[in-house]
Amino acid sequence: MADPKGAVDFQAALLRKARWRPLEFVVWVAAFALPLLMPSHALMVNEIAIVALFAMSLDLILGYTGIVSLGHAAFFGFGAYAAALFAKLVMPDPTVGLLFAIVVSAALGALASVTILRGTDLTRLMVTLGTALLLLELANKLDWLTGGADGLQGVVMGPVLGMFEFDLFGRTAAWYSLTIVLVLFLVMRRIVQSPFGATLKAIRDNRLRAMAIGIPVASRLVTIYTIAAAIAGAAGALLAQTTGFASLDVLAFDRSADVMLMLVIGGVGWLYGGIAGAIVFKLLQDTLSTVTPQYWMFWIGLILVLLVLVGRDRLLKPWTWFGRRA
Amino acid sequence: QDNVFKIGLILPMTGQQASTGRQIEAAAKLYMAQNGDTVAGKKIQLIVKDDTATPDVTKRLAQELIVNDKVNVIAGFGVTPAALAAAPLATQSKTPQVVMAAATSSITEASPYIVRTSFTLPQVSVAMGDWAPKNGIKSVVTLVSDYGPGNDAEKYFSERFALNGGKVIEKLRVPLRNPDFAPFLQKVRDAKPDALFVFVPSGAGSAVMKQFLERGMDKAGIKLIGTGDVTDDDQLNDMGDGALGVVTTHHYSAAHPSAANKKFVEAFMKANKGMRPNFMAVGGYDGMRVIYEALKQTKGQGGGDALLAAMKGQIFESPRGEVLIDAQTRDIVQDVYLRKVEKKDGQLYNVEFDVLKAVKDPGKAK
Amino acid sequence: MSELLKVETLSAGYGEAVVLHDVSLTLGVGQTLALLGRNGTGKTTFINTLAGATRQHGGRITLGGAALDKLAPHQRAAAGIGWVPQERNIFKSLTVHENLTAVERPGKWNPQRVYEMFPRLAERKGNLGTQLSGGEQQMLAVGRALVVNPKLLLLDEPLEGLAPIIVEELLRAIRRITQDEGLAAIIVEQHPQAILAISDAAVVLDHGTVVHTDSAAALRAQPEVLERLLGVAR
Amino acid sequence: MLTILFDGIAYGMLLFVLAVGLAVTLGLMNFINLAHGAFAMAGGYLTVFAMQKAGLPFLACLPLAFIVVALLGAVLERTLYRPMYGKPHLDQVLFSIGLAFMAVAAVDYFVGSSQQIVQLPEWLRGRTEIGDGALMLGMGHYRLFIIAVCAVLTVVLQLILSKTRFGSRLRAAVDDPRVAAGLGINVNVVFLATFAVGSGLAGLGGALGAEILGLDPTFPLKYMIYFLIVVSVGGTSSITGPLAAALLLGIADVAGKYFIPKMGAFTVYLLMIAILMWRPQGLFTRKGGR
Amino acid sequence: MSSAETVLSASGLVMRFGGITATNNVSLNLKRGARHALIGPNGAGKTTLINLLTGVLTPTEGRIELLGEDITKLAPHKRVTRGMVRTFQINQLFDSMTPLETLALVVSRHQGLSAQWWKPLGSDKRVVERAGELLAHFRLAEVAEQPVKQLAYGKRRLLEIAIALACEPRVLLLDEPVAGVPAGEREELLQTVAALPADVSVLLIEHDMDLVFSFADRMTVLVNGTLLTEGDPEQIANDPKVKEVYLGHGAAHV
Ligand SMILES: Nc1ncnc2c1ncn2[C@@H]1O[C@H](COP(=O)(O)OP(=O)(O)OP(=O)(O)O)[C@@H](O)[C@H]1O
Ligand SMILES: Nc1ncnc2c1ncn2[C@@H]1O[C@H](COP(=O)(O)OP(=O)(O)OP(=O)(O)O)[C@@H](O)[C@H]1O
Ligand SMILES: [Mg+2]
Ligand SMILES: [Mg+2]
Repeated sequence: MADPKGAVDFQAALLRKARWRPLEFVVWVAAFALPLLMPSHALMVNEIAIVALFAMSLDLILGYTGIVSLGHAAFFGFGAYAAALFAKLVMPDPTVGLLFAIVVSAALGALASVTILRGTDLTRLMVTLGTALLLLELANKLDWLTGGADGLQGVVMGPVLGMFEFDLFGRTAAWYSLTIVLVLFLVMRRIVQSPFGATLKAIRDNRLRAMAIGIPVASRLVTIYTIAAAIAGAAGALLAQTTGFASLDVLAFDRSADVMLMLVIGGVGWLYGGIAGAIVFKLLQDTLSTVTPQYWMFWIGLILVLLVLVGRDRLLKPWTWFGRRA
Repeated sequence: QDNVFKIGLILPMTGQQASTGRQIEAAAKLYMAQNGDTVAGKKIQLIVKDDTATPDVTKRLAQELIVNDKVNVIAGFGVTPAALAAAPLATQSKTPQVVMAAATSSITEASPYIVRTSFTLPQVSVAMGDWAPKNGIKSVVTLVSDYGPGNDAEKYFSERFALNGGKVIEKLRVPLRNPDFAPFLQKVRDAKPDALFVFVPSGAGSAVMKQFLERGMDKAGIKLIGTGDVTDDDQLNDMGDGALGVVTTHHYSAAHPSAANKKFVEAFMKANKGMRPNFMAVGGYDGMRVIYEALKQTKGQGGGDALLAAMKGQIFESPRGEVLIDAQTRDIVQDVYLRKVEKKDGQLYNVEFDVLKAVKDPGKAK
Repeated sequence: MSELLKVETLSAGYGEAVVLHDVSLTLGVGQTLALLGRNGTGKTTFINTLAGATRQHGGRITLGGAALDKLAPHQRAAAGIGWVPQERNIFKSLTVHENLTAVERPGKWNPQRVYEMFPRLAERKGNLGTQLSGGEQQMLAVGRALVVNPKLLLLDEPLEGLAPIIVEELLRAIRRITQDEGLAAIIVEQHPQAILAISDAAVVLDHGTVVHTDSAAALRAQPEVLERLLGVAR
Repeated sequence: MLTILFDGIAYGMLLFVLAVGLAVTLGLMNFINLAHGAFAMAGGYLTVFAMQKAGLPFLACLPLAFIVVALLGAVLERTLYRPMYGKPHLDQVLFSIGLAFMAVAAVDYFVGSSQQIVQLPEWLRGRTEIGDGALMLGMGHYRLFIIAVCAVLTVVLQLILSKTRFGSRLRAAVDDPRVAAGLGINVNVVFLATFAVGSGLAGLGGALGAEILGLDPTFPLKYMIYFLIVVSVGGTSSITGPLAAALLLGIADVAGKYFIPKMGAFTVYLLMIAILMWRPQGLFTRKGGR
Repeated sequence: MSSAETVLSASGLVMRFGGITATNNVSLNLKRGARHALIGPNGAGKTTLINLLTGVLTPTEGRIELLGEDITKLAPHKRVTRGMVRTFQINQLFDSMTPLETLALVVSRHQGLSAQWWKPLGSDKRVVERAGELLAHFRLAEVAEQPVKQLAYGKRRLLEIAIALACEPRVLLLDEPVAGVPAGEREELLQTVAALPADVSVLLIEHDMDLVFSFADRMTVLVNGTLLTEGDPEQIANDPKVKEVYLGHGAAHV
């Protein structure tokens, strides 16, 4: 490349990543078509959409900002309880409930963000985990409000926008969740491609240098942690609204661990990684637990091990399987 | 297709509650093996699903079973939240829901389509609250796991015990995942009650028992009493001789002296490499029976409502003794036994020495 | 003067990329070789290949008559290679003292002698590797290679970031060590004049091959050759 | 009073033996091995079977658990773990949790999901009581035994790490394996030995702990959090750190549950978060470490 | 030059690490437009001083003023927004980004756009133009779209400096900027720095005396954490104390 590049080329190069690819349209159209094409799997579509959103919210902090968390379920669960309680005690409209859940989860996220500002990966892992476990204990103790270990029952959801009732087939649920997921996905996509998103990657790559070019590291961390919490809360709210209840395990450790597995399987630092991971993990779990209800864990474990041995970045790119090894 | 009758069995097959799922699945299969898989001209098909005791999974599985597999009955349900999660679906789709394990009193009120074949904690705790004061136990400390069933046990035992003139000195709740009971037991020891009343989920029973002995509490004159979960048949043999003499109340013991039970226990152990059936198994076994009988009565005709109607009011001889499905509450009415751990042929058993006849769930009384 | 190191038709590289082609050279006991060349011509690759840290594609290396190429890196250290990597690579969770004792082998050099040579390090004995200044890390890297008690010292840009006075001292020390204790050394440097002054022989690399071999004194006297080969006369 | 302190110490010591192997692999080798609990479980089951099936005495089972699990660890290290060292932490998490899942399901398949129970020999049962009133000290014999074993272990480990060069060679190998090898450290052997000892300690911990913590196939997942708490609070750079952390947590947990039973599990989590907020590197770090 | 105002002043700075006093009562004034060099033996505390000035470390004692305002307690990133920028002795780069992205980020940060989240990075024309200029200037244009971690050392070093200049500093602190850069390119690089606008003040740490003497119009010598002397290059080159502790007998030119 002998001739020097002009600003126009550079601008094109920078904007290239922000463009929509044809495949992306296909993915979303297919997602929305699924409940029609395969009505019997609408429930699965709903569940996958929800965990995909949850995984993407984790990606904002893990993949883009480099903050490990084993307690992301804290926000998922908080959103779920918030939405369920809102429907039960205030009003049954799902969209208002969703907004409410998002706001309170964001508030919790802002509060909890003080815990992740300092320390090593291990410290953050444990502090986030501890926060989630505390919340779990709290929900258990406040049984007059949350129903304790029996779960919060008697949540009746109104129709979406006053028009679409949640049906037994789960189609309304699937479309409702998919719509919310799409909207939030668009927001997240904007965020990670913006200058703001670039500062997050800078913090992930080299915190010292990020500070030395004038990025307010702490306030960026608080902001993104709050956003991630809000979106995790939205995912939790969707689960509570489409299933009509909330129980302690929305806050449980397993949920935090599962979402981390999904995200890592799908690939971090890539929003579609959360989606891909959610699809792969959920389908695997569902198929395996149907085939062998007692021992599916073994096969999931084996797949995880193989996945790492083969190289997880290659798993989702089959064309590299037979190429030469580095 | 029309000639198939499908039962969706949702159980925790992995995780903490796995043994519940294992026992129930084995019992259900045993019932089918003994009674054939064709009833009223219909072929019975059992679809087992693992919900890992996570209620939102339970709910999705139930919904898929109802909508996609078009099952006629959903059954199983290892823990209370799981049973409750599926309840609205049962109502909405008019599918009978047979609860074979979960034991919180309020479950049957969650849907008019729920029928229970296990037991309720109030049922068995109240029996202890009656027996203890009559047998020299005047003061008690309760120790329960901090979740629905534990709270039920604590509440109903204490109330009845106090009503009968006993004194509950202290009520302790331990976290569900509790690795070490030492501090709680030390507290009990320092409180010096006549007895310690325990409810913990069956896996933790042996830990409580051992630490109870290790702390020398029996020598300090404190008796151990509780619901039958503590001396679960599944575990009892491994607990060692320290368990001898522990008195519990429960609705089923593998040592229940009846011909029906003998047959059940033998067949069960033969089919499962010597695994002893426990109260979970009998819940599953009777649950299958309730479904079979209902199908027979309706002659394979009619939908969920007909089946449900046929389930209500069933009276039959279960391995645990005579039972009735109360037509009003759809909950089980059964005998509750007082048992003491004894050694028979080198094995430990809960040997029944007294019985309260036809106990209704006291949770429904109010 | 007996022969210590013999490198024949060596080629090496990273993965598929071959960086060094056909490099041959020899070095006698107690001799110092200056290895010169522009940026990215393969000097570090050569040093690392001798140390066993880079994959060798072909050729032969013998040290004191014994084949080196078949040995694992840790066995090469035992066979007499002492390595100062270009990026210093101080063990960051070890103290200065532990950095030395962790790799120490019996011989004339021990931590005490290193401290005598670099008093600065003695003062920082208990500090962690990462708490040292840039120059202190450089001193430690040299000391760490010495306590391995090698026959051949590989120094990859050892003067980078050192104060002029320390540079002088270190150069003198290297000269002394090689001459008095019969240690051989290969030194890679950006400043040819300084290093040629204390070397016996010089080799210039370009694009992974040897383009010039000469005695150090001769090369030093020909600034125009240096200018042509390296783009600098200094 | 004193009894509570005693129980807390015993519980803490037990946590320490279980977690110390993880402290070594995580802290010294910088490898996240979430399958650590599976090694402990292996030690536990080994003991149960050796006692039940082979009739070995309990005391003989402890060294056996250590040795067999250490060998198992060594074999796994050579075959599966070694390629993982250089990989990112996320890969290590995925890989080791996968192994833990497999272990859980495999034990479930071969042994069944019920609780296994260790029958202690007579001399380890019962307890001794000294004094009375508020100062009464009741010591369960088994807990006393645990404290003794752990104390010996701690001293031995500490001696190995401080009096030999092994500790610093290991850390050097972790910091920069390429340069460490180039300077004469046999990185493979150092890692192999460390991993085997770490696994062996887990096996021993499992054998000792089965009595108190219970033993079923979910063991590796159930206690993983506790191990991680000990290691993170203790800091990852020494043996004494995790020991102090384990003791602190053990005593706090037991005392918390005794005096304020209503707080239940809150005590430990709150304590952990408070400590980590105050000292993000854990209680004990290498002097001056950044 | 002597009448120019002081833009950065440190007075009585002390920094202790446990028992080690790395900076001992150091005072330093940097004038507007100065080309000031900071030299001293290894471990003298030069890097530590820069860390104190930029806020990476908080001084045990002492006071720092930037453009007349006390910044002793100011957060590091805020010092950057006020115009004080540094480079690092060891490269500190964003490894997963490309040089283009890196510079675009730094420039948009400088233009106050870094909190913008609704437009993609690079949608602003001014940002792209400035980034392009910097890339061309530092001969990074050919590698502009390769990930930083794949670049050769020399290019990485150039990027390190380019980042600092992209912040358009009023006070620039350079910690051994040419370390690892081939001899031939060193002068060129420093010329870029010397060619900065006349009102930008530069503080340079460097052990290559040829460069230092050709660059600096004023020099400060640190030894063992204390200030040994300060003066113009000629004074320093002929100062016997400086020769003894730092320059050695090869005099000013190695
Ligand atoms: N890890 C690596 N992977 C691939 N290529 C590499 C790697 N390290 C170096 N190279 C390439 O090998 C060539 C030789 O590099 P080497 O580091 O040996 O040069 P050098 O002469 O030591 O340069 P310098 O003076 O900058 O230290 C360069 O072109 C470089 O890009
Ligand atoms: N975090 C720390 N803990 C303890 N001592 C430290 C720490 N950081 C630096 N030091 C010590 O402070 C002194 C000054 O270090 P500094 O890095 O400022 O030196 P320098 O002048 O930049 O040297 P060089 O020219 O070698 O880079 C050194 O002796 C170093 O060991
Ligand atoms: Mg090099
Ligand atoms: Mg420095």
